Amino acid sequence: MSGNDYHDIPGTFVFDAEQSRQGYHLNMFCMSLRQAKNREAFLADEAAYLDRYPMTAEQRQAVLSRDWNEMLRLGGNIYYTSKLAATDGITFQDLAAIMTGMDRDAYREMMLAGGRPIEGNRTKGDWDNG
Amino acid sequence: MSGNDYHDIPGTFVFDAEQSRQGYHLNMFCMSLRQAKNREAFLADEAAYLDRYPMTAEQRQAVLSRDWNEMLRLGGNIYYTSKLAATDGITFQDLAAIMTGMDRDAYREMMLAGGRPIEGNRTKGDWDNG
Amino acid sequence: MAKIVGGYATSHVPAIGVAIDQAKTEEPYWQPVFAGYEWSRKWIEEVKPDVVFVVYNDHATAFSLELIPTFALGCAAEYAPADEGWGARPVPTVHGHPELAWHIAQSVILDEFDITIVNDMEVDHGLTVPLSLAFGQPHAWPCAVIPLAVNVVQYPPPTGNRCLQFGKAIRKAIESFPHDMRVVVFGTGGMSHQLQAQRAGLINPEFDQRFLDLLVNDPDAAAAIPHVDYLRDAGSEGIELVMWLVMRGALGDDVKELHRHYHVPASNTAVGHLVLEPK
Amino acid sequence: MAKIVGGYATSHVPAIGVAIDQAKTEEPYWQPVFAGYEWSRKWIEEVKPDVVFVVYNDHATAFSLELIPTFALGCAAEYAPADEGWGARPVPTVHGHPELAWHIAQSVILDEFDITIVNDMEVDHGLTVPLSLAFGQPHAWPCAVIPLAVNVVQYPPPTGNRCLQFGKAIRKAIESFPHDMRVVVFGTGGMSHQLQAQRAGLINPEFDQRFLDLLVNDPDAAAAIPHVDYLRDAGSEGIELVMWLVMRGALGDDVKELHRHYHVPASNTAVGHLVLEPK
Ligand SMILES: [Fe+3]
Ligand SMILES: [Fe+3]
Repeated sequence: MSGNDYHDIPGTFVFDAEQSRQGYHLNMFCMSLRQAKNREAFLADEAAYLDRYPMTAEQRQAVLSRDWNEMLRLGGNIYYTSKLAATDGITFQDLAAIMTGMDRDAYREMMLAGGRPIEGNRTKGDWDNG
Repeated sequence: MSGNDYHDIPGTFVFDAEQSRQGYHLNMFCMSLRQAKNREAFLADEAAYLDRYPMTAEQRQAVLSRDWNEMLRLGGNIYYTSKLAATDGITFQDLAAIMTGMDRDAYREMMLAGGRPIEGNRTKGDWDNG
Repeated sequence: MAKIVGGYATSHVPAIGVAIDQAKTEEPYWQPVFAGYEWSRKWIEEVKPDVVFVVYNDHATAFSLELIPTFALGCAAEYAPADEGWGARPVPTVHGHPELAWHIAQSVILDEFDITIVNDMEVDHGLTVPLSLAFGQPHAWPCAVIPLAVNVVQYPPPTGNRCLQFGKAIRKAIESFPHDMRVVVFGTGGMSHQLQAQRAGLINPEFDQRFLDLLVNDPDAAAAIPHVDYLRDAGSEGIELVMWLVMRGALGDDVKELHRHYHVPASNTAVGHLVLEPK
Repeated sequence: MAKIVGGYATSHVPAIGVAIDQAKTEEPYWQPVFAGYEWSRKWIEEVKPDVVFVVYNDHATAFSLELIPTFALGCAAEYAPADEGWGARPVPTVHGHPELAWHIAQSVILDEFDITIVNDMEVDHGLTVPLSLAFGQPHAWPCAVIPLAVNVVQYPPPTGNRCLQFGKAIRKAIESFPHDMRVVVFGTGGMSHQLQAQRAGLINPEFDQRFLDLLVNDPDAAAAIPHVDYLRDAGSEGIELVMWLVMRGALGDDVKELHRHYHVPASNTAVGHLVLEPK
């Protein structure tokens, strides 16, 4: 383990103050999808629906293209973005698979075999060397 | 001073858990009067407006008859009931006067003269003996 | 007087709720998950709590970025199961215990815990999945429920130590309630899992088993685990485990471990489950 | 680094706001109230804070019985003045300082204060009346404002000691913010007053002056005053004074009293005002 800096964890966005401030409107858009009528309105006209939320052009594009990791990078939080996934009919497990770049069955197999091990996945250095 | 029991303070309702639970709907009715459109709707038909809030018959009657101390006894809190007073155009000072049973000018004079003294107003015993 | 008669820790994976709601519990994938809860189903049926005090977290359901309470204590008469985006779970309305909940609220605030009192709140899988695991699929939940929602979504959650100390204050509050009542305290969430980004799927059984051991036998050591260790070693969502420390604090200094279950995976998550009894 | 350059305590009586908004400050009733703020108007103009951190309470405005945070820290970019039933005050929108506020939030949570983070909130007279007293009637407030709303409406408020300790944690947080910045901390509410029921109009100058003395010179003694003493001796709404202890804690161990003002009455209330400087 290398010190106490969570920025050194690979493949992970810690939802801290900086991420939260940046992602506020993106996440509040996702939050609105808790309501069935909003899910319908969004699916009927995504661009018009997104106009209600003053997110950045980058965030908006990440939503429209369902670039899940990019949404997280831009301040999205998984419990919010998962509401967009739910709107698309994507489960938590399939969403996780997409974000790792694995196909759905391979991810499921990995989980059945015990999941992604901690060895080799602790620090960014592990990934750079791996 | 007699111990640490706030129930011994005369002429005072401490807004504790018991009062808060009892007064929930009464206070939430008052809270709704923060919005101008609700103040208008209430004044236009008080009985119909009160039907929206499942308060007790006693609480409802206290509201309709503007029995301010009774509202407090039944779980109202002054920061909530003052919104009903505002709806009636009554200021905080005049509301206080009404609750003490003094007329408006006498109360104002008392305040100008330094307010109600603490001596003789500390305990219920003070009032019983006074 | 009210009495804490047991502690019940469990993961609260949403897919477990789906498996129960869709009658998949006997499928090969799910059977080993649920097998570990059979013992505790019987246990809680015998213990017959009047109230369960459930420490859980809201997952951007009742609370959003508009308002993020570190500790939100439910004092309401009832709580509706929420639609989290997939429709509401078909489970009974949760009935609260306002009298005990308010008693706890007053006690812990005077003990210098800065809680938020909540009287209007929907509850998500974080609370309802543990109820389903403990009580199955009744028409009505067999006891009252006091929800305590802990922020673990917005960094930073409360420290492990703060959670443990809060549990102790909750114990003091419950044990000073002047009515006979049996209370079981639930700690939920975890164990190791990461739901997000390129490292999703992380599972760390060594961390989890060590956490279980420390939680039972050396809670101060468990409480000293810094946030970064959870995030790194148990996955970004593994930090939910701090909530188990609230439960542990409520059980008193020494406990007896009555039951342990550990299984990988349920969806993206390592499932852990403990039943404890105060000594 | 950010630095706390002063402490400013004041009552926040709504009628003071009305007097300012309706240009009555020179009337005989109001003149002696406002005379005591002339010195501090100049002081704060010279001190030129970049940020004022305002400890106040919400009076059933942004929060209701649905949700009662003990400590709610505003991390938003702006806050609209609220309609409390008489229409909104004609004062400028309050601009926040999200970066510093979030920094404080993270710091105090890790220091084991269980705050609620708020990003969407209207502010009532509890916050805007002190701003008017300090800054008059500008077209825009001259600095950023970080609101800290403390529950003093629902019993029990946080203890005096908790407020003092919280102030110390806020000091540590502000002083660890890595940008040069001058901060004045406001404590608001009080002094003795009772707005409700048959005892309304209670005023206790001896209690108030003793509180001012202790606050300046022996904050631990001020922090030890139990709730019942405030309720009984300073009136049921006099318990707002616990908020002054948060300000006092933020100023450090020793302070210099630069200014004191005390006047009875403003409407139902004893008006108190202090300006402090860290030593
Ligand atoms: Fe969870
Ligand atoms: Fe006030």
